[in-house]
Amino acid sequence: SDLRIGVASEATSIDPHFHNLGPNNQVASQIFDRLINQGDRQQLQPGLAVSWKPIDNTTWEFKLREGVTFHDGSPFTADDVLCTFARAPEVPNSPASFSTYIKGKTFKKVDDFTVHVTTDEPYPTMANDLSVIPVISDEVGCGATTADFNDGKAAMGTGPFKFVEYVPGDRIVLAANEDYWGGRPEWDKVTIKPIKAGPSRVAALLAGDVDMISGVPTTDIGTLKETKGIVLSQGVSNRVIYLHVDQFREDSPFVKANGGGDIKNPLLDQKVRLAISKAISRELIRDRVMEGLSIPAGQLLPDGFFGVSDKLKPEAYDPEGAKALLAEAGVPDGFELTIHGPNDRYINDAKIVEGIAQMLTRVGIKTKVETMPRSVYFKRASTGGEGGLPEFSLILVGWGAGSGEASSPLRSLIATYDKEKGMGAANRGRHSDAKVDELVEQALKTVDDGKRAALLAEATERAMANLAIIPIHYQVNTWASREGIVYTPRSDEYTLAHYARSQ
Amino acid sequence: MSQTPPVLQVEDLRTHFFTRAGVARAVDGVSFSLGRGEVMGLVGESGSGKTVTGFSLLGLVDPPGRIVGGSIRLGGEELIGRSERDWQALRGTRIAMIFQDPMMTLNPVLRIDTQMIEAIRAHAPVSEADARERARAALARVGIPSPDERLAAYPHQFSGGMRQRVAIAIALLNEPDVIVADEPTTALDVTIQAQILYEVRKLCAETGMAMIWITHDLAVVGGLADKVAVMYAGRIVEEGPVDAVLDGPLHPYTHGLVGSVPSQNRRGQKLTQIPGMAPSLLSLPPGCSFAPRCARADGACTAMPDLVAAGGDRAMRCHHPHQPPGETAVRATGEVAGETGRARA
Amino acid sequence: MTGEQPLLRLEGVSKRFTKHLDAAEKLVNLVGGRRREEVVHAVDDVSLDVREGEVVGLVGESGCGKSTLGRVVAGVHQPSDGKVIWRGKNVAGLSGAARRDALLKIQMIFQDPMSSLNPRMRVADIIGEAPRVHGLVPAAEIPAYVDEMLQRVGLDPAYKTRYPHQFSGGQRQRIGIARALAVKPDFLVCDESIAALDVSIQAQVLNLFMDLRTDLGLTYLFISHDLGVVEHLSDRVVIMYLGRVVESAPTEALFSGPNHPYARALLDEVPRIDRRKREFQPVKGEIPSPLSPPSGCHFHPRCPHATARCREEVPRLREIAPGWTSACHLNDAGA
Amino acid sequence: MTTPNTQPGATPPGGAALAAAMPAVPPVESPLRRFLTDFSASWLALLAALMLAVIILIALFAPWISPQDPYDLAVVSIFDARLPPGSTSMEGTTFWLGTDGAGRDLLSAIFYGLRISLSVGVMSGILAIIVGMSVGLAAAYAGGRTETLIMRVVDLQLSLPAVLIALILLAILGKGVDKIIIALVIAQWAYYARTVRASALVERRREYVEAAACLGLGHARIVFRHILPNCVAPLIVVGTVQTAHAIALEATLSFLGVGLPLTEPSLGLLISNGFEYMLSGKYWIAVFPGVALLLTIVSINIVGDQLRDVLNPRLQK
Amino acid sequence: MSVFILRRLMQSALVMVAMAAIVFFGMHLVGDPVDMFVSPDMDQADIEQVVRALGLDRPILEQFWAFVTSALQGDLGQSFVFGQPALGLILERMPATLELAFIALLMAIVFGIPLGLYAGLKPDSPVSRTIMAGSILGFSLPTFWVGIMLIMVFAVMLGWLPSTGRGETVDVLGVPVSFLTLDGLRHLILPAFNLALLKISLVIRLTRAGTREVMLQDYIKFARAKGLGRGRIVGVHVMKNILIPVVTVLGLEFGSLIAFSVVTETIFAWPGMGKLLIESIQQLDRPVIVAYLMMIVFLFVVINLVVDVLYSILDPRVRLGDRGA
Ligand SMILES: Nc1ncnc2c1ncn2[C@@H]1O[C@H](COP(=O)(O)OP(=O)(O)OP(=O)(O)O)[C@@H](O)[C@H]1O
Ligand SMILES: Nc1ncnc2c1ncn2[C@@H]1O[C@H](COP(=O)(O)OP(=O)(O)OP(=O)(O)O)[C@@H](O)[C@H]1O
Ligand SMILES: [Mg+2]
Ligand SMILES: [Mg+2]
Repeated sequence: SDLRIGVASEATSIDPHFHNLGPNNQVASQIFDRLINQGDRQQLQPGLAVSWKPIDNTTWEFKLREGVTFHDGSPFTADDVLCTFARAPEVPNSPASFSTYIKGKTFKKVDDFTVHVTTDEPYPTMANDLSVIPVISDEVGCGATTADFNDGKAAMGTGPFKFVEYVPGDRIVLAANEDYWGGRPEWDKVTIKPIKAGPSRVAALLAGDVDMISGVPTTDIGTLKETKGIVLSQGVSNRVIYLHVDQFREDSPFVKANGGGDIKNPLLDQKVRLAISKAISRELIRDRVMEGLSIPAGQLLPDGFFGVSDKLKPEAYDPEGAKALLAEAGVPDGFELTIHGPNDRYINDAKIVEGIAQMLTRVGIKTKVETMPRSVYFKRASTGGEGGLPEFSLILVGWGAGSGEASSPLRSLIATYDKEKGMGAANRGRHSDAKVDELVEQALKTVDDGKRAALLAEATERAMANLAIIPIHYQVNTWASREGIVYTPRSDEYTLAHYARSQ
Repeated sequence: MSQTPPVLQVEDLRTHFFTRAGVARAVDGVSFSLGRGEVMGLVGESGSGKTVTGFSLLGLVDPPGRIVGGSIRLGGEELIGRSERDWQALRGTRIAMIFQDPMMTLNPVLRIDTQMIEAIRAHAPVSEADARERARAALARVGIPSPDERLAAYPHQFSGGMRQRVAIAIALLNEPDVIVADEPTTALDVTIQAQILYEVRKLCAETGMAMIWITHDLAVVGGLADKVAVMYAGRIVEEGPVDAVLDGPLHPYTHGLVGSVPSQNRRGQKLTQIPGMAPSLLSLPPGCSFAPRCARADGACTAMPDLVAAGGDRAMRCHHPHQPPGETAVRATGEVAGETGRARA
Repeated sequence: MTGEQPLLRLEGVSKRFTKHLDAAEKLVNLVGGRRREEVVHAVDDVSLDVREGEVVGLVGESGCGKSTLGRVVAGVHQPSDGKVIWRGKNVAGLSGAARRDALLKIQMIFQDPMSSLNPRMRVADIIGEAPRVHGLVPAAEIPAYVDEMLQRVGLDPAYKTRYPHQFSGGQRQRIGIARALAVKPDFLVCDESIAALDVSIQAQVLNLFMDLRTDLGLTYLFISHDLGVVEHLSDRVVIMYLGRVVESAPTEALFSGPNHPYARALLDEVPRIDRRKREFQPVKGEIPSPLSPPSGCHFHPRCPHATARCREEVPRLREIAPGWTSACHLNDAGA
Repeated sequence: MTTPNTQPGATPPGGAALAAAMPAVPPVESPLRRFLTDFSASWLALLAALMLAVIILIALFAPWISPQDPYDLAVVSIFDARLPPGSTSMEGTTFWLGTDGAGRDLLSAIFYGLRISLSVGVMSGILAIIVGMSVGLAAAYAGGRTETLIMRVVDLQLSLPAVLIALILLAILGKGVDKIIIALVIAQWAYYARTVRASALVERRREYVEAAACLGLGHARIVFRHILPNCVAPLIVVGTVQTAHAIALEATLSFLGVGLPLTEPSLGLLISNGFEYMLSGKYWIAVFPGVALLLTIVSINIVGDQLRDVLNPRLQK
Repeated sequence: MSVFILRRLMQSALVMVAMAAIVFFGMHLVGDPVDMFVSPDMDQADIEQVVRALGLDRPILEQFWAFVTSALQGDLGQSFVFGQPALGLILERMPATLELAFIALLMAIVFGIPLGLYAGLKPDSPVSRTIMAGSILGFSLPTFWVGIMLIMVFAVMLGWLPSTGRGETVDVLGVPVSFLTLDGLRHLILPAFNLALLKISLVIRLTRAGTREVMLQDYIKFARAKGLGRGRIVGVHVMKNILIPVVTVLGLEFGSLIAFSVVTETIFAWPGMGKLLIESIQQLDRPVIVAYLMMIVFLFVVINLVVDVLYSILDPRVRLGDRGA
């Protein structure tokens, strides 16, 4: 039987290494396997590797699956793995390659089905890193250009589906891989159609033009729930929506005294940040903005992910407490603030910003809202200010942990901004806490999972206590399908045909 | 001429325009008759109803206008009250019309042959080739050189004079009994006008067509017409043979009109002028509509004068006409009449 | 004529309208195209004297350059060649106030009484604007001055708050005349000023012109294609053909026997109320395009007497009797 | 001989024979009056004009007549989000047209939206008219190469659709009322330039301009006092239609996400936001702003249409 | 004519250069494309590597110069997002857009001319008034709003037509077209109608105005005086005259159809180049935006040229060489 899927965003290429981008990875995940595949909650599962383990402090051993063939029938061996990791960081014109996950690693073929990976220092997240890189065929794939993949010549993997057709802007067609090592998938033919506008996507489902859609707009969930013949699947995402707070400037450009005069940046004070956090009713945002489709957040990843703390709970809504804290911090009458956010990036992003602004205003922080398309927003948020510093004072951002580990957000969002070390790359509030840095660095060298998880949790707790960022919620993603099809929601928000099952 | 039955007999023709501002009596009781081969000049000020009279004769009055009464008999047949289909069959075959502005009367995007052939084939089942031949002949007849090439041309490739000739040729195509020519030379240059007048006269003489030549130029009427009708505010105020009317106008309006032509006067002298201006057709004074501008008007003029015969095929509509220039002078030569006219001025 | 300085003298005045080539056309020419600039010789080497108080009639067919000449005289166009001499001074050489005065002394009366009045201005402004702008009349006296002008042309000053569209054609023409008179001109160029008027109104305006001439001693250049009007009004008649003057003669002389074949054709073939039912023998052909005028004598293709010489050589205007000039080779043959 | 003077007062004083010849002057009908009667000939146009007047009043007085200030975050509460028409808020005010996704009273949002949409349309219209008019007049009056050059630019600009121009400009400029006005002006000035030039060319050839030159009046005076006032009628017609266009264009751009920022919700943005609710049964969020936008544009267009008929001398009866 | 074409080409070349420069420099003022592409896990060194690879670290003038030199060789740069030649991306999507625009144009003619003619011939009849009122509505409705409504009514509520996407295509001369298959046609109807609505109104108004004006002309009266029937007068004399403005305007409007397809394509997920543009703007894919503009300007130049030639064929009064001065 056939499956037609309407997805929100379009893959820009069939080349799995061209662009490390959600929609591309999503398509690649269906044609290609990784050494280690990620499950619905990004748990690591054997893929083309049946087992992996560190054999010493700096070497990991991967045992490969035997008897796997590519779509053209050729057998899968260690050569394919080696050539894959050689090609992946080197794709020409790539706007974002996978080199982050590959650099510093040396791959060695031990035998046809054993590969050793060595690093200079202990490297605990080896498996996570290698779980994002699709493996291509040595013969047809490694020497191929991106264009060869797009027209299908090189689009040859070991995955559950075979490539059939790619019409840019319109559709990608896949067919079942009869010989898939994990068992023949249920769908003979899969058509993936990009339908960008939410209502259009819903309309396409209602009109029966597609069988399933991803990214159901929150606004339509109520209706779809009541529509006969439509079923919804919902699952929490690895994406946390949070506020970055300017914590490095004495005079923050978008913070003003009441009446518009200059003021020493009150956001530097932990009490003020806590007041802000208390002033925000995450439940209200969930209920009124997200149509119930968010989970109030108290840290960087939802419960159940690796390295999260079980002590952290979402800050409770407490406007009185917030006012008290403001008074304690010496700004009893509040101040003026502009909050910035994107309007085309996250689910209901602009509305969340507006809701937050309303709530802050109610505790006395007179807040203005400015939202903009992400094309403008991110540059300004990262480097738009004087001296290439972040421009804004309080911003709404989101972070999805691609590897499904707390180290990802800790390293990028919380750790002190440090170009050399590659830390704090997305730390737009420039929060800096040496202790946290130390914990994170230590964790990144700890191979033992249990110890590492504890270190990460501790770092998270410390950062949250300091309100390095103010988490708002985790997104909950919704898929809708016609009756008879169920989708197993994935926390990485991918829509994969083999996660859809007919009943 | 008055012996043969007239080709066209118009009686008490009334065409009114029902506008938002009121009823404009553009033509209000016009009567005249036209014999075979006869050329009648229809003169009058702008807005006096000349064109509307012409349109009425072809049944071409568009809303808000309507022929409200009277009779038009063409070769004895009554036209008023006919259906649009009947009119259509008549137009172009029995009665044709030429318009003032030669730049505007030909469709700019159709070739001359198209416009000519359709005029023939609208009325008779003629083959394309025959129709073309007739069109060619018609062009040749109005003095257009190398008519074969000209047939394939577009109107903009012709000068004004040539276009007017083409329009005349089209009017002639089906050899109608009557042609209504609405100021066809006013927009043309003097020398071109002379050429056209020359050809039109020749054609009328050759074919025996009757013609109504609408103009406000008395000189043209003098040169072309057999008889003349002077219109004022929708009515014919004086009618008669050309020489008689121009040399001895009876109606004060005609009198003023003739007197205001410079060449009728001695150089440098003041011209006779008709005071005031033409009245609005929407609010005509009761009685004689010329009365407000007339030096001779008195109380009697509040009653509408009838069109009365004044001898010698003449008729006029006035309570206080000028005297004809003496019983003997009526038939006098233009020279003498001219002198008397001037003396009076 | 000798000794007495003419009020206005034109010396070899030409006016050309040129359509220049643009870059693309020049480029085409470079690669062998043959694009030429289009030049219209609207007025071609015209010399003319007008004495004070004289009425000169200017006749000719459409497009022969009458209006252009009129505009050059009135200073609306600058001549491409030649001089316009006003009271002995070359207008082009004047500057500042002197130039403005010379300009104001020559005024124009236009053909179309509707389009020659600004429809958005009240009569009082139309007439009063120029005197006020130029300070000819003290600002306080402008209203009275406008009244005076209106009365002069026979209009009730009570109408001065109205707009042009509220007047009839004849009245509008009077407003146009009043506007010209308001700057106290000596010379009026009347370009077909009565052509658009109704028959019965024409006489009113013509009479007004004649009255103004006697009352104010105005000089006229009277442009018209109506020979009857020209004959009635003018002391002297100038006949133009395709930008050139072909004949210039005192009115009586010209109308009794024109010399140039074109003048003869014009005078003979035009219908006149006092000459009825004559057999027409019209000039053949139409006026050629001024873009590519015939060689030699412009009239030769239509002229019944044309010779080989007429095709090649441009005839010069020469005096055939005192005050009477004509440009025709036939005169040489006779002489 | 008695001359029946049927029109008393028609004969002006001033005993000259000429004056006696004066004909009567047609009864005075002021241009404005004539315009008004002609305009009201169509009841539809009258209705549209009335509606437009109401809309403009609403836009002008939005802050005073709106039940709520939809920008005041202290008043707006997401507690009240997406309430259907006629609901009452926590504080007890009634939302006659319901609320939007952020809890704004839709009626107030529409009033304020009208204000923004109209001011964007009108401001850009006025600026574009000023630019276009100057350029068009300059072209027509200067003539020659200057004119050719200017008109080439105008032609080229006109051959590129306004949406595209605005879209690209906004991609460059970013969001904001000022930005969108700039974009609309750049996208639309050429229409006015062409219109003004066309009518100025006609006017320039009119004899009254020649008469003005003959009277020694200066260029500036001729251009601004004589030519310009006569080019206004077509400008008004184009202006109304273009204003309607500008409003629709702004809505479209906002819909495409490049127009106004969320915090300054024009009608277009309200609809665009409501678009999300299209299938959710919360029809009012998109439909009411849509109807407001529609009424605005339609009434401007009808008025413009009638103006065209009334001001076009060729169709005048 | 050749001069005319040459003149046009020279002007167009100038515009394209100007356009390229403005857009190129303009686009560099906003945002940072790299922010749009990089994956969150990348560190600064990786990001800088991308910046270098895309050539964005070089001075802007140098980038422009590189762009111009390769543009002259027909290479308008590589898409950041797709890593393919920008021009190729656009050309790939062009047939879909052109097809949509063509069908919309066709609809405009098929619906617009008869309705406009009727309204022009009987300006005072109630039917005509209704047509005109309808056309004002069609004129005023924002395209995007109508699009949504069309989907709502015809796809969702009635289920007659598919809501989004392009249907089955077949290749004609190597170009995929969808109007030859039933499925393709069904997919085409709604977006094409959405796009056409404005133009239908425009054609109605244009035809009506033209008809009214032509009907008042002397030559129509003269044709009637020749005794021609109403059919011939309307069918030949009126039609030929109004077709001239309608065809020219429609030709030029074809360009605006392509422009407005940006909106329609976004709503109907039609895989054309308008959708590509919007997405490229959102993702700051500068090379594609610049290439799209160059392409569009070029397309418009061609369209205008064709329209002018068409105009001169239709209208015998026009001689192309004479225009432009
Ligand atoms: N379509 C119309 N609607 C209303 N009134 C009309 C219409 N056509 C003509 N008239 C009226 O009929 C009167 C006569 O017009 P007509 O065109 O016959 O005058 P004319 O004598 O031919 O004038 P001209 O010398 O200017 O051609 C005009 O005064 C005008 O008011
Ligand atoms: N501004 C101009 N630009 C180009 N050519 C012009 C211009 N003005 C006049 N011409 C040309 O100059 C020639 C003479 O024109 P002019 O108006 O002087 O003729 P005219 O004798 O007044 O004709 P008419 O009797 O029709 O008024 C015409 O061929 C005309 O086309
Ligand atoms: Mg008439
Ligand atoms: Mg002239």
